[in-house]
Amino acid sequence: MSEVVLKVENLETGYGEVQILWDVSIEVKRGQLTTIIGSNGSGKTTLLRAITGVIPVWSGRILFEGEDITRVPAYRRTEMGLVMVPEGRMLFPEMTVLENLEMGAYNKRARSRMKESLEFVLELFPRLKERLHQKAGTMSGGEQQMVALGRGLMASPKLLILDEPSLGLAPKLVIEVFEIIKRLREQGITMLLVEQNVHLSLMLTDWAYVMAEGRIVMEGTGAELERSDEVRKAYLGV
Amino acid sequence: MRRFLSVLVGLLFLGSILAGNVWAKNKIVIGFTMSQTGKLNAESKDQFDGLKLWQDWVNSKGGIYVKALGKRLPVKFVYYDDESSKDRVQQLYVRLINKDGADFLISPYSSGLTASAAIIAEQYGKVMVATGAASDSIFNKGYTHVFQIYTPASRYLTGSLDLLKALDPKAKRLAIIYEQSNFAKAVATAAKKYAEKKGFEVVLFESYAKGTTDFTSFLNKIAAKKPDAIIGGGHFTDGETFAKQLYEQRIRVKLVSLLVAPAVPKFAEIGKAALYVTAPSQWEPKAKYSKEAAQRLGIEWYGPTADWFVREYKKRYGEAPGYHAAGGFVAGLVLQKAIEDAGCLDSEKVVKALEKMNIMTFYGAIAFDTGEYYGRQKAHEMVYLQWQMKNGKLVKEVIWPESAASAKPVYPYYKKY
Amino acid sequence: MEAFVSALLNGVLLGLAYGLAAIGLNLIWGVMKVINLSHGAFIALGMFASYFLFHSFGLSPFVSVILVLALGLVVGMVAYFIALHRVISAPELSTLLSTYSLSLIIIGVGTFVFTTNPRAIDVGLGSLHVLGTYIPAAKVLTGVYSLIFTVLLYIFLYKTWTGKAIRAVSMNRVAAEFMGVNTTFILSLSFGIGIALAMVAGALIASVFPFTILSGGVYELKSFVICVLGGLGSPLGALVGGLVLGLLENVLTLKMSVGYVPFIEFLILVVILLVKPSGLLGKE
Amino acid sequence: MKRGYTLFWLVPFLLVISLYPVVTKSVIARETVFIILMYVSLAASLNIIMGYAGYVSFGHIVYYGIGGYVAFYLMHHVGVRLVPAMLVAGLFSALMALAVGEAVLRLRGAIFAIATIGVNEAIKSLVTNLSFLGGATGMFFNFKIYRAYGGAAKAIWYAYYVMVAVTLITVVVSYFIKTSKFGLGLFSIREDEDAAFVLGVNTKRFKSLAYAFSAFFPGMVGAVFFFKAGNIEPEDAFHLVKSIEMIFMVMLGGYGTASGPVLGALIYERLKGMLLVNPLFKNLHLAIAGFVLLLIVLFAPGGLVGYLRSKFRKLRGVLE
Repeated sequence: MSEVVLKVENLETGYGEVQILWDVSIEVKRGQLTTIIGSNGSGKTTLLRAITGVIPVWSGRILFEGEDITRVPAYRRTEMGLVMVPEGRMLFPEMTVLENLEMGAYNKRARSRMKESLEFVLELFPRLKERLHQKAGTMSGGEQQMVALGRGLMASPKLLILDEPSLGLAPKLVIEVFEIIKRLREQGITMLLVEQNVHLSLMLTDWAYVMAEGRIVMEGTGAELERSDEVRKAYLGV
Repeated sequence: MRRFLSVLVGLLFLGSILAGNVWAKNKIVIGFTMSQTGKLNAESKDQFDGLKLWQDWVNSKGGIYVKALGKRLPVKFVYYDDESSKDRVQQLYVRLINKDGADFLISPYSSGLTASAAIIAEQYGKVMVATGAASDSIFNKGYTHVFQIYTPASRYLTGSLDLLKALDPKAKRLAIIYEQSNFAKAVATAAKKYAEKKGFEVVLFESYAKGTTDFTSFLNKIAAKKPDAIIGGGHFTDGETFAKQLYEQRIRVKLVSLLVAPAVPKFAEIGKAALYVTAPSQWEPKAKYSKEAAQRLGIEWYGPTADWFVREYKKRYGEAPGYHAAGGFVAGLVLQKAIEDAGCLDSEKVVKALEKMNIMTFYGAIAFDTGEYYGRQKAHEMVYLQWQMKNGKLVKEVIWPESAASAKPVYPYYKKY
Repeated sequence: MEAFVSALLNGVLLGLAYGLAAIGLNLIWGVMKVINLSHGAFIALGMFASYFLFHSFGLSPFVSVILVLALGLVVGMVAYFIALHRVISAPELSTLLSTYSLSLIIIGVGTFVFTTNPRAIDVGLGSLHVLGTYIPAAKVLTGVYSLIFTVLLYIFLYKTWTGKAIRAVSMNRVAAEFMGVNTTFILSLSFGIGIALAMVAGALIASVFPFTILSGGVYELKSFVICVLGGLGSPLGALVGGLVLGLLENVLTLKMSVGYVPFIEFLILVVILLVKPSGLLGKE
Repeated sequence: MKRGYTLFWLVPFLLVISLYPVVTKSVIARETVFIILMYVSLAASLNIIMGYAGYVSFGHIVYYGIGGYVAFYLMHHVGVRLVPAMLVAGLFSALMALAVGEAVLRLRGAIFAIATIGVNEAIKSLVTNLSFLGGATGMFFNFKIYRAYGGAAKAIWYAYYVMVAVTLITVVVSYFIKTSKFGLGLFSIREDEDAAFVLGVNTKRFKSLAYAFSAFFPGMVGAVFFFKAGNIEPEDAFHLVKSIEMIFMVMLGGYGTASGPVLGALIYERLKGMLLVNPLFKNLHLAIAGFVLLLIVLFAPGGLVGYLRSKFRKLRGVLE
């Protein structure tokens, strides 16, 4: 059960001549929900970009299911099962909901399983079933987040990375999103979550990392971190 | 830094100083630009081929006899590509005069380019023989060094109208179309004036943009006016296309007379669309200008015969010459005659010789206006040709004026449909 | 009346071919936000490809068009890697200039090799008598072929995985990469398709009108007008735009001087860009 | 903004080049330098809107054409002399730019570029149809017009001196714009227009002014060029290729620098002149120009000056 799916070792990177990440190491274990919290500008987004391959790594390694993927192009990582649900949804606005979901299953591994994946997703989000032929760009924020999550699930992920899934949603919808994450965790889907909503994240998570100024400053179980004074002061406003 | 700059400036201009060296007078340098590229390429090349034939002909005899030097000087050409565009014409002519030491100039092809080049010739006082440039308007700008070989635009299509009147006195409705170019506009405007004077009704007088390849809608519009005849055009490509689409749309007109294109042998490539199209031509191989004709008129005959020219041209280029080629050859010939008459290479003396020139060549009569339109061609006459079918092959026949005709005109044009 | 019918028919047929040329331009803009200033050069290249297949191998343009399509695809993809890949994310000035330099190179070498002599492909299919007017058969075929290619493109874009990937990249390149789309390949493929369509349009137009190596420029400018009419970035809008322009050129001239047509066209271009940059028929 | 030493060499440099034909009395050199100066002035003007403000005016030649036509009309039909006609032409071009800019400067990036092409082509087609401007065939001077300047030969020299003056003024003005607060505002627009607006730059006014300046000088250049040419027609006045040559020169020398367009124009003219008369290359000069442009865009987007500045930090004060 505690097999490591993703392992980041001593990662350093940045933009142009500016270094953002300093010696970052994290692990994501199979079947677990791992969370990274940190304030704006702490380097979370940069870390995800490096993991998904959008920006090049300066030094250090990224291992996915034991394989070194540090130099593998982004789209190949998706094919391997490392799937990203990006911040701000990034749906294809001119495509229908169905087409968006289909695009999720674009990689060859997922294509053969498209039918089952679609059933699974529509069962998870019954609301999408009525809107399959609506253009994604015309939907509300909450619905769009569902499409984005569904699209990620269509890819048959071995690791699903969720970047700020609750950002910009109304409080009621935020709860809904976390309920979905909870259900996914119960289904045994391995997830890496990056969130600003520290309280809800820590309640659900198996293991969490705290980032600040481009470094990992703390790690532990959700409960441990929630009890920590530093975290309480910095992120929970208590 | 300063040293670097002075070196840079020095280097930049060293080349131009070195190039402006002194040369001994052992040849006559004739400078011109031609359109090796760009839209005028086809006509310009024919003109050049004719000119080149003249050069070889004159050099094979040792060159042009210059009395003042007591010997024959061979002719050397210096020429550049003007890209069919005015942008560089003036710069290149300045270069020809000042750097390449051109003694005499020949114009580029087309009235537009010639008008630009003429200014430079005039500014530097060099004689320029203008061929391939028929516009009248070049010659009322006060120039005194530019001399025209072609029959001017104002007399281009008047013969077509005379022809129509002779063939069918009842044909009255006339559509005049022209390309938006210096030359075509001049021709069309003059033709309109002449037509109205002769009692024709001009039902359409309209221009089209340079480079037009789609005349479909224009033809629809023309057809709607039900003209008896369509006259006008521009240069080669547009004329050929116009004739082709006219045929494809089966427009019923009695006479079609187009500028430039039908006179070029290549016009036959559009097949049946070429049939019965008529055109004014500066010269045709079948036109009968001869030593005897010159004697009858009491003017001097000069240069080779038409038979010789056609034969040599075919031998060399594998096709019959059109009037652009003849114009090129005669430009050289006229210069040669003027230099011989002047007996020296002095521009002003050659100008005097050109003013007095009154000769007949295989291309027809040559003499220049010395009045308001100084330098404009006044003696040369157009002939009118028609594409006809002879033994299953398309051939050009001269049909007008009657005295020069090699065949009877076929009328009306739509007979072929 | 006859003139009007003829104008309509000719306008539609020609409009379809114009549309095809513009679709390529619009696809490239839609997918990669590049205004392809080499479009005209490739249209001319298509004309010459067709010309040589006709004169050297006796292939009718309506047969060889498949070869031109394949050639265009390959040439376009190679051109992408040479001239665009490095600057695809740079400011628009870079891609404007890099595609323009491509055009200079093609036209420069083309002028050197082919000269600027006018050429024509005379398919010799004669004219058809339709509704009281005569229309060259080649023109009819050109229109029909253009329509077929447009439909095929539509099917490709909406019904195949690769086509959907192209649409996805045009909407959000990063997200498409996250879906496992090899965006570099898709970008080069899109450029290849855009160029292939330009060359096909050139090949078809060459069977109707004479051309030189410089002829592409006219159709490129028309394509701009069409894209703006139909909506920048919308491949199918281009077809509609093409029809509008084709009809405009043919019907308008019945009533006004032919010389004013280019003025009207460019006026439309500027005015639409100002009033509704998304295109007259575009969305929002 | 602190001013460097660029002008201290740039102006003498241009003067040396300009005086060379005068001193040597070489007509050939004069023709060459005339074209160089014309290119310098056009490139430096384009640079104001394109290099400083980041708006790529693809059809910029339209202002050269407009200026040329206005001046030619005044000289030919009204009998105005060159210098006043030229000033009117420059002002008219600038006013046109203000009016056109009011509309097209709302567009950005490639769309702006296409719109400017559209403006140029539309005006070209319009002029082609206007018979009072001579339509497609344009207008020709009667040679007598040069008598007022002491004959044709002297008139050319006169045109040359005027061109020298126009060029020097263009370069100096372009330099002062760059190093002024106005220039700083333009650069902030180039980097991020929305941010510039938020920071209080009156972006609309700045862009319009920059556009007007960059149209004023081409208007005057057009006036001088067509005076010397003796005729004007739409195909020459609104020649899109020349527009792109202007961009080429700016890119070659260095986008957004004051000295770049000068060097770019100089090198480009020499390069083109050499290629055109070289029997080996004259038919390939287009292709070579394209190849060079591609190399610049791909590998040296800063142009020559940009490259030198990044290589030799010491040169930064000298090359601006």
